[in-house]
Amino acid sequence: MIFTVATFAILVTISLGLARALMGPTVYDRILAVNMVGTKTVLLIAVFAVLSGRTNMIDIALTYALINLVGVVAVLKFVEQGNFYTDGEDD
Amino acid sequence: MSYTVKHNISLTVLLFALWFGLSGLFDVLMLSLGIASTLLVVYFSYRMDTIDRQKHPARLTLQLLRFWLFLSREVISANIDVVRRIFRPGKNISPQLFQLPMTKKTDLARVIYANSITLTPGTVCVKVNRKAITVHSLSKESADDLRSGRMADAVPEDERDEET
Amino acid sequence: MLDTFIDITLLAFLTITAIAIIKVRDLFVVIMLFSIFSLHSAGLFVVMDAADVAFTEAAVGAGISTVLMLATLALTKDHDEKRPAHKARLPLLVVLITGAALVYGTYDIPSFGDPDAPAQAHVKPYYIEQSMRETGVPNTVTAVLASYRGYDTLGEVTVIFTAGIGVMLLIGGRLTRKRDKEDDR
Amino acid sequence: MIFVEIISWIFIFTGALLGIAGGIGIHRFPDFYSRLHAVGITDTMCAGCFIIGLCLQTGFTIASLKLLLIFVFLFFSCPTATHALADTAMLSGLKARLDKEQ
Repeated sequence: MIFTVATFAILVTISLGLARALMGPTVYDRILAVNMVGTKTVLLIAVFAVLSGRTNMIDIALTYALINLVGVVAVLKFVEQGNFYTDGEDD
Repeated sequence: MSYTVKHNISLTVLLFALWFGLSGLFDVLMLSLGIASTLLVVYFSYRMDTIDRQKHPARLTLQLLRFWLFLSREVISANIDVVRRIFRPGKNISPQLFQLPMTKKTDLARVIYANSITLTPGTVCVKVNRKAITVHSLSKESADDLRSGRMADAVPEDERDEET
Repeated sequence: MLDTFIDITLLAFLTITAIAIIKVRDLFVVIMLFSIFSLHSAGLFVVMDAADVAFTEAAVGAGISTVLMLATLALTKDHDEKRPAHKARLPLLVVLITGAALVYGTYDIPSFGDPDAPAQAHVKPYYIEQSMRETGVPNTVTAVLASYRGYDTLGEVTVIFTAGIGVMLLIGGRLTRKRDKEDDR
Repeated sequence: MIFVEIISWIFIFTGALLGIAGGIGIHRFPDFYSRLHAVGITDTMCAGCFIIGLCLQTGFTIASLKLLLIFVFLFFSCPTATHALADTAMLSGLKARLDKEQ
């Protein structure tokens, strides 16, 4: 029961984030939304794993949380190099 | 016993504990494979020279625990504040962009300070260097709270580490 | 019931994301949307109980390939996709026909989790019963991949390794040369 | 046991509400920099409440250890990502919409 509520809430949040990712208006809004969707997906997988009793599935959420870190480091590296993104607003 | 040796040992123990916590396997073959991979990773990190570069903040453990308690309280109250601002109708935010003096002397303390500012919703560290931190805050109240220096005082710092 | 609901919602998200990927011209945004796409797929695989595929999708799809595409973007100058000069009518037709054929093909596939399906009938009971005793690996899929089909997997890994070395020689060489030039200045 | 169950329900429910609040926040706030704060909610307390609630559900097992590890990783990577994003946006010259009466 509570898991249904939790799953539903996470899906609603993901859809709100997805809407922001599609609407923009700036590139940074989109990246922000993607970040949020990423965190929420980790939580969704964790909730689903505990809900269905297949706790092995938590490993996937863990992997993604770690990969997230790698992704952040990659983004940071490009920020440091300065050739990552230099325009202001798009659309 | 030199600093490097001590550090290698603590890294080995930590990595093996992590491996064991993630796998939870007891049989001999798997345990020996786990030990082998742990040692391999320690050897690699030794070869890659990462061990000496980063100081292990072991001396700060107790202070860090106290700081985490402080930080979680801050995070919770900041969360409640931001949620209130989201649902308050009309003009609900007064965004500010301001500079804070950097009072920390070591890299580690600077990182902890900037990260805790970002971690509390309502304030985001936009730029950080040796002299100052530029912060964007959602409201005047949280900006004033940061200016009062409560957060800066709470961040633990080991003065014995060399200044950078 | 809840599974079906999550499936449908995630599939809807996938469709929306895919359409957005086609529409958006900014390549950086496209990469970000690709990573969302991979994440939703990983979620779908989890719901369908395919842990190993979900693992690969989360690590390779959302992680490594995003990083690689970002790296490619950093090496190139143009961050905007150019509008195609002509409408792609013929490719669309080919894609539609292929898609229709694939959908038609699904009617012959046994339904999800059907115990009488050929895939469940032949070697699978043997693997499920014997793999733990014969190989000592707790996960049956891993046992099949790394033990029963060990040589096959070794071949695959060799191919990927070779490809990786090739890419590193091509791109890595360029990166070092660029850095050397900056040092000279 | 029912006591633990109820506490974990409260935590998960709070997390769910906070998640939706953050989701609404990124649509209600007017510019990029203020939206960062709304995402901050979903990254910190929402994730924290969910993880604590799930840990109470699984009890003291390897699963709860893994959940706590997820929490730790998120706690370190999220602020770093937020800061990197804000820094890049500022570098690229994206202006923040500030309060006029300061």
